[in-house]
Amino acid sequence: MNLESFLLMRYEIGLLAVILLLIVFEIFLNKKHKGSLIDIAIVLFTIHTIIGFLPLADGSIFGGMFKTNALLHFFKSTLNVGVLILLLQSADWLKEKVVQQNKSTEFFILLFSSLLGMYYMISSGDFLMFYIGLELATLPVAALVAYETFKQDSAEAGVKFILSSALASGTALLGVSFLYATTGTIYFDAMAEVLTMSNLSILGFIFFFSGLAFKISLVPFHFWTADVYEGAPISIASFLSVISKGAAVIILMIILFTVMKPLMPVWIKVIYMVSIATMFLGNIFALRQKNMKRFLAYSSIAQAGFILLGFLSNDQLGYTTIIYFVAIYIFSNLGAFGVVQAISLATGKENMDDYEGLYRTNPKLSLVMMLALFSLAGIPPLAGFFGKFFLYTAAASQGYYLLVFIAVVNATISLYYYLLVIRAMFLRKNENAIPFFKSQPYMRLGLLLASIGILVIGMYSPIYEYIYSISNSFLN
Amino acid sequence: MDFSYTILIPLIPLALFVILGIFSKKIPASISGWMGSIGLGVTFVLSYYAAYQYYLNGKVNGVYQPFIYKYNWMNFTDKLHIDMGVLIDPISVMMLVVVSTISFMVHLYSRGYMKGDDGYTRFFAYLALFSFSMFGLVLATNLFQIYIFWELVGASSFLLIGYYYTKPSAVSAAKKAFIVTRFADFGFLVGILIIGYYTGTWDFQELNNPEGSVITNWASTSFMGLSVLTWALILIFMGGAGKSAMLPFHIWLPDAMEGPTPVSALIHAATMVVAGVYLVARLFPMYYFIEDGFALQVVAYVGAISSLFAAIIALTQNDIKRVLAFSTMSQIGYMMLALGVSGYHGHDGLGFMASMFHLFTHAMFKGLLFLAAGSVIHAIHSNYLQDMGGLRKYMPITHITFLIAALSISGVPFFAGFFSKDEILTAAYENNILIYISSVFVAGLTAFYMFRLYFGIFWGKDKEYEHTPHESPMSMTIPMMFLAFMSIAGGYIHFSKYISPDHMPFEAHLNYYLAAIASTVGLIGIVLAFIFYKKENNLSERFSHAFGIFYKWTYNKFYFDEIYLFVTKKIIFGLVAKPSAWFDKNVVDASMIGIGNVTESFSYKIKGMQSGKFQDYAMGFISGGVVIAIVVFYLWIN
Amino acid sequence: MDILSLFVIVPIITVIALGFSKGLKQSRIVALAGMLVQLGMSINLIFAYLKERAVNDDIMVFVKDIMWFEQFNIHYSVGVDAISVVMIALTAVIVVAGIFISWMVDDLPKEFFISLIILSTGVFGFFISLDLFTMFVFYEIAVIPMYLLIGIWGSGPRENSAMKLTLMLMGASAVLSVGIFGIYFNSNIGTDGPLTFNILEIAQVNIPEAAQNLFFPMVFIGFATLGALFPFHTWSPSGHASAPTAVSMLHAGVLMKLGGYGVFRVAMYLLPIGAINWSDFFLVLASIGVVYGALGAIMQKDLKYINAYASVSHLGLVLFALLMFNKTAWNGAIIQSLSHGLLTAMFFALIGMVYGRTHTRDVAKLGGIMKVLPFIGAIYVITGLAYLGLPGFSGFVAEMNIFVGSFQHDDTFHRILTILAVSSIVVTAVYILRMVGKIMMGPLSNPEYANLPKATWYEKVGLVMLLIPVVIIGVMPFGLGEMLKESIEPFLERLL
Amino acid sequence: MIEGISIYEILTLSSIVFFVGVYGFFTRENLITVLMSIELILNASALNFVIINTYLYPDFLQGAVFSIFIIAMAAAETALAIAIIINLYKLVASVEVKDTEKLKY
Amino acid sequence: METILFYILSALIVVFSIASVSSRKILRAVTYLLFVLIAISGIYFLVDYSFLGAVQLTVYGGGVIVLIIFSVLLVHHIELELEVTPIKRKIIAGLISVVGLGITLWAIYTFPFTNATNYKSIEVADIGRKLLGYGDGGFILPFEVISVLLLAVMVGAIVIAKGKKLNE
Repeated sequence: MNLESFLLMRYEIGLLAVILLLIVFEIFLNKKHKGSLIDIAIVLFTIHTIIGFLPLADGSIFGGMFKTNALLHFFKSTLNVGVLILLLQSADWLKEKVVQQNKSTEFFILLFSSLLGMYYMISSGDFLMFYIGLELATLPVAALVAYETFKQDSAEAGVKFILSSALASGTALLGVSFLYATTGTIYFDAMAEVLTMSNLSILGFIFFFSGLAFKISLVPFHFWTADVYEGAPISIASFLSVISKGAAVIILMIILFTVMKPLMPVWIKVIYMVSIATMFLGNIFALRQKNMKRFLAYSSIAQAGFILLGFLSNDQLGYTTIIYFVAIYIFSNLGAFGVVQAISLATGKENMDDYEGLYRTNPKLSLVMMLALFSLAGIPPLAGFFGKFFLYTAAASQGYYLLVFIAVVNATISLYYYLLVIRAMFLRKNENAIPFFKSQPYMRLGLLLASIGILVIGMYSPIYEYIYSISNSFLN
Repeated sequence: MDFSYTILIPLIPLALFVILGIFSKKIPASISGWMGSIGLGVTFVLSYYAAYQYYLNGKVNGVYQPFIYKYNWMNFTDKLHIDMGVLIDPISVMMLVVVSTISFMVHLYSRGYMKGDDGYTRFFAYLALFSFSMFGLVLATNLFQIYIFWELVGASSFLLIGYYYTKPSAVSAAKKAFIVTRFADFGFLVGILIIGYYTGTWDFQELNNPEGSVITNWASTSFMGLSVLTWALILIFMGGAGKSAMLPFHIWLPDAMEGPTPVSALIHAATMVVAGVYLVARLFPMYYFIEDGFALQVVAYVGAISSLFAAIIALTQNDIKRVLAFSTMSQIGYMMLALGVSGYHGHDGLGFMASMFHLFTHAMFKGLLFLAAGSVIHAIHSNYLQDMGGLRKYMPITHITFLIAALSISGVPFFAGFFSKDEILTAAYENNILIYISSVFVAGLTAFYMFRLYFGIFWGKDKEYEHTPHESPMSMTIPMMFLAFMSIAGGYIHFSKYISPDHMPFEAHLNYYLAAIASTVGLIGIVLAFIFYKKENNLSERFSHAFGIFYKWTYNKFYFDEIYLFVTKKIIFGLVAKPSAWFDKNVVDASMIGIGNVTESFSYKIKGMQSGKFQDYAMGFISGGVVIAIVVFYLWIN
Repeated sequence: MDILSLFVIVPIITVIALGFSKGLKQSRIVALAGMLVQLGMSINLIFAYLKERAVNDDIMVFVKDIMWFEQFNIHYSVGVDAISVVMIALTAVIVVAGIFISWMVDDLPKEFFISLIILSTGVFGFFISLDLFTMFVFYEIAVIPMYLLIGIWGSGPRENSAMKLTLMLMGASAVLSVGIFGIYFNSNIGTDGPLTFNILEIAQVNIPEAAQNLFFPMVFIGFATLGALFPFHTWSPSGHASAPTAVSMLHAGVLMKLGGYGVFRVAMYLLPIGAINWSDFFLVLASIGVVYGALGAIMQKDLKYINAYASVSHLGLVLFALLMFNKTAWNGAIIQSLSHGLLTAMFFALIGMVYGRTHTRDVAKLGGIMKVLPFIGAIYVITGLAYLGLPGFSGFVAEMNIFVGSFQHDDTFHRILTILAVSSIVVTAVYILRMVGKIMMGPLSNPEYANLPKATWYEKVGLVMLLIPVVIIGVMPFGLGEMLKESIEPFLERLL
Repeated sequence: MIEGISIYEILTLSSIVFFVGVYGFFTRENLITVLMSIELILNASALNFVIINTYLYPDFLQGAVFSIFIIAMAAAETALAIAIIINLYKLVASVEVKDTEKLKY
Repeated sequence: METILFYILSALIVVFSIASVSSRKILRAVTYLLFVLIAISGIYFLVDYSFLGAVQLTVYGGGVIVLIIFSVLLVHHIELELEVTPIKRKIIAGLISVVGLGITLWAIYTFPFTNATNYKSIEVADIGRKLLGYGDGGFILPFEVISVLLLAVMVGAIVIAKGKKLNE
């Protein structure tokens, strides 16, 4: 083991360095200047993000516990960009609410350790690392969900989240133990070789899958989602729905297509069922939501159901499309949450009704929201359309036309509720509309980045091609 | 011989229409009237010149040759296409003369009649459009061209009837005319389609060739016991019956009298309404040869019945224009029945010739009657017989011309109508005695109601008028006088020399025996009218009492309007359109909306799943896993 | 830049320019300028096409192909034949007319024109696409702005109508997308080539019959919903009724044409066996639509509803003709698309003008408008007459081609259906005359209407622009028919 | 390896503990007792790992090490959960489950 | 002997775990839980994994249970009785648990486990070597990462626990 191979963990080391530097700043910074910690954190994280784009070799260290490959690089960078946008969008919230309580460093520590957990989770080469990564990704977020300690909703959401996720991780652990029992190993590579179909391994898979499905909010493992999103600070809801879900999807993909490959006939069925249930239930619950956070929660559940379509195609097309869609989903959802965040900060309003007449007072915000929602709904020429279309293609390529049909019907239902928001913003006229306000530069930059992502990722095909070229690197 | 200049005959009115139509606001009334009149004057001259040239020189080996100038307008398939062009043959030339004469006269007349109307220019534009369409129809070289102009004629008729568009009755009359004829045209179009499909051509030359494949192969396909071509012809006749106001499509004609009187004269007396007759005459060889003239029989009976029916109704009407309208219908019935009883070769073609002859003379005297009626209406501003009386003193020219026309239509010897009607009766007598008897009866009725009008207007009681009526201006009386002249002189033309079904002239003579009977019946009618209406008396009322229910039925035109109203309002609207609109709203649309509503209410129904208790969520979580496991095991074990 | 892509690029540039413009005056000038360029290009395209056609025998000309998503073999691929060319010209005319008609849009003018032009971008793109994917993309781009256009600038129950319209159309496009996948994954049957979305390439293979039978109805319904196929037409009446004038024009005039065009280009061309197997079923639906739409129009009280149902009837005729698999009928279908597009646009424009002045569209409340507004009244009557198929106007040419063509079918059942369809001309006359007679003619229903403002210059320009092609097609149909037939042939050959 | 006891018995035991924990999680009305149920669940899993390791795959100590991490994780989780619960208690003066049902539907 | 011991421990575990999740007195429940944990550590000792047994006793018995008791004391009166769970809920919960248990046991019993022959006890030294090894089979990485996790959780717990109302 030498330094070079150690550098395969560049992302993790970089992020740890950021965390440590922040602690140092916290200690040495004058109390009056605590506000500038936010700027420092953003700058540091930006540097970290940029470094992330540097090329990196593939490899595996710690006896296969930590793996890295082009796909994971790409995805970690995507997560970085997502978190960066999220930070930009939450900067004002942090300044207004968190700094006052003198809790901003802790916020960054928790957020970044959660991100670190995700890095480890998706880079993991065995179930132990996976489990620890999962927990590291989850537990700090639980603290963040309850971060607004003065709000009952926040506390309630925190309780729900940590207890539910403990149950989920317990279940997943039981599943892993069964898998371990049938194969005698917790390493992915080794398990893939010896795993066979048996009742116990299937049961193990299902329990394990439910633990991960909890993170992705797949029906019927999704119930916590809406409540937690609603109670959590918007940044954290956004983080949960975007970053954490995205990372979970990737590791699910990696595990299913490598470790669980022998169980494929089984998990295809599971994915099929869960996908339908997720799309339908997510959509049907989203129909009648009035609170924007809750609304986006259900919408993100439904989106997760769409992502599962990609799993049905057991080839490079499927992998690429999953990653592609997750990237698009990250940007789209960040756009939507960003607008909700901006409005909530300026006015404290989070209900759909409050958005009535928004376009006439705040056209730019409304436009970003429209872009984001149309992208989520899959309207061309926005990125979401391409993502969804390719997901359908992936599913259809294996002959799952019925599922594709159900999916497109669901896409239509989802369009309905996205249009409800558009209706409130654009169609309605309201005397008491939210008055014009000017967002802070960070927020605007965050929204701008999200919008660019929404517009560009879809139409600019080299992105898809790049993902395609790296998409099966995780198989080796 | 070159008849290519005849193309100008429709084009001049078209040009007039375009100019007057587009610049209707810019062109002052004085100029537009003159423009129209001069334009039509030119066509008038051209038509007469064409007639002169054709009838004198158009024969080769004693047979009138058709002259065709056409170009391809639209291709449907390799075989089927629409040509636009002119077909010069005896009947089209004759029609040119009729149309241009009446149209020219009406243009002249309208300059006076319409004076001061704010839509003056528009009126002349419409007239020009109508003339264009009518010429196009007359000169058509194929069925589809005739259909095209047929529709245009209908549209211009719609515009002209609805000329006083602020008057609700005029508007509804225009609508009625258009829709009823449109319905008939539906038959016409289907007939055309059938002919196109089964024969592969619409060209008259091919269709009408007695030795051609169309006529010789008529029996090739049959449908419900009749040859498809017979069906086609019946359907085409349906179109003709619509335009010519034959039973049961006649209901629009009386209402159409809401239009300005010159329009009635032009369209609803002389030209458009005889289009149906012309159509049957156009396709006469087909009617005659296919299925041994079955379709022609239909024509004959429809004509005869319409003729009788209209004459009876005309007896009781009080609106003078309506009387004339029913009279027109009755006379067209005459023409139809004449066609229906006609043969093809030589003297057998008498009916055909008579029909055309009557068409010609009728155009003249009926046009005149309308113009004269217009003159009267112009003078006293009323259409109703009861508002009139004793006008002979105030309006001498009108009086005399009206009398001439009335005598002519009544079939009094030496007037034009006498000759043409006699030929018809002869033809009927030779072929179908039942129709003959009915026709003679109609002749008597015609004389009676015409003189009822005549006496009613010009004699009868002396009325006190608010404004003393006075004779119409020269612009109106000159055309009347010209037509009066034609109403007499027209009868002396030897039609049989020019017109026959097989284009070979033959010699037709007056049948003095039959002529005497008809004249006598006509005179009886006149005398009766004299007794009833010459002086004011209550004879007519007593008679109407005596006839009781029959009078009432007649007065109400046998309730045909009501039947139609019932059919359209109650059956089509009430039982078809309304239910389908209801169906659309409450079934089709509602089911689409219903899908949305069901989804949404489902959403509310199942909201309890998200109860807020995280232990419920955990139950969902575990039981979800368990259920998936059970399903998977179930699937996997099987 | 190739001649076709400009049709997408110019509107995009216009939209961007609109983004920077301020106020009504600037917006409308920018929008008008952009769309006039578009109109000029589309007229130029007709001539360029004729010139190119003389030397080029391919099905499509001006073909341009750029690889887009390599893994799916998705190309940005454009090309036109006569049918697309005339549809493009139609669109350009209607868009410009629409801009004239919306000259005075007061609420959010910039956004209005942007939405309108995005919609037209979708339509233009749809007509030039040769690739199913890009076609689908443009299709959806064309549908979505409708929601805003109806929702923001509409009237009446605009929100619900907009929602219904959008959802039904997007639902249809969802069904369509499944059909497209079905085609795509069968697109290399019998060849070793890659899967493809390219229409011309797919036409080279014979998709298995079972697949055709499965996917044809999906593609057909997907497109035909936009063409107001019974019973999927219900978005149309309420949508039209609520839409602002220019949008109704564009929608009925152009957007609904996408349906017939798609059926022709995709469903029938790529799935010919499916088309033949399903034709009877859909033919019955289309015939029902023709008569039913007309009957529905009779009972309506709102002018726009009348027109919307009339559109159902007239576009039903397009589908009807397409299902006859006959060159003449197809020719008629395309001319009918053009004709209906122009006429219905005129109707909606006129209704908009009347509504803008009287603030009612209730037939019962209107009357005698012609006296007050002679120009509008006259055009109204002309449009009405043209609409009911009077010779000399495009409607006649179209309908006769359809009827004659359909009647050439050898099967009695088809001919009987044709007669049924022909009967719609009577019903059409009834509702058109009822409408014209009631609102334009007769005595003035309301004394307040006596002083309605006369038609303005931009309204006149808009109407006349639309009327001219109607008359040209109606009077001189020969060139158009020949031009179209040549392009129809390769498509028909697939079916016979 | 316990003499006379096969792996089935022990796995049965751990499964029972697991599902008793699940039952407790479902039915307890107090957040802290719910937390205790979670301890049961995690313990069952840890037990599984140890047993499987010793009974089936004694060559490698993966299961044994895994169980250590599970215990550590359980402790961390509990600590954080209690912090959050205490915070809730500060806000609503209750740790009943029924007081965490505000966010719903 | 070991067999009997195991059955006794099993019986204790099952009984006390059930008692722990059904007792209405919270402190008793905690106590029962402690018994369960101790019994489980007994099993660890039985399989010669005394290190883990010790960890179990210290971390759980010494750490977690004390933490729970403290928190219980913080929020409850000692003798407070918990609310009764509705019987319907109990039945449903029981049903789900029993079905889940059934399917799990079915899966276990249908799997043909073959006991390893080279049984050996687990030495602390082995564990230590494993935990610090960075080659194949080494667990240094998770060991390091979990320290980050503990740090993060600590920070989180502190920051939540010290939270005060904004307005104060």
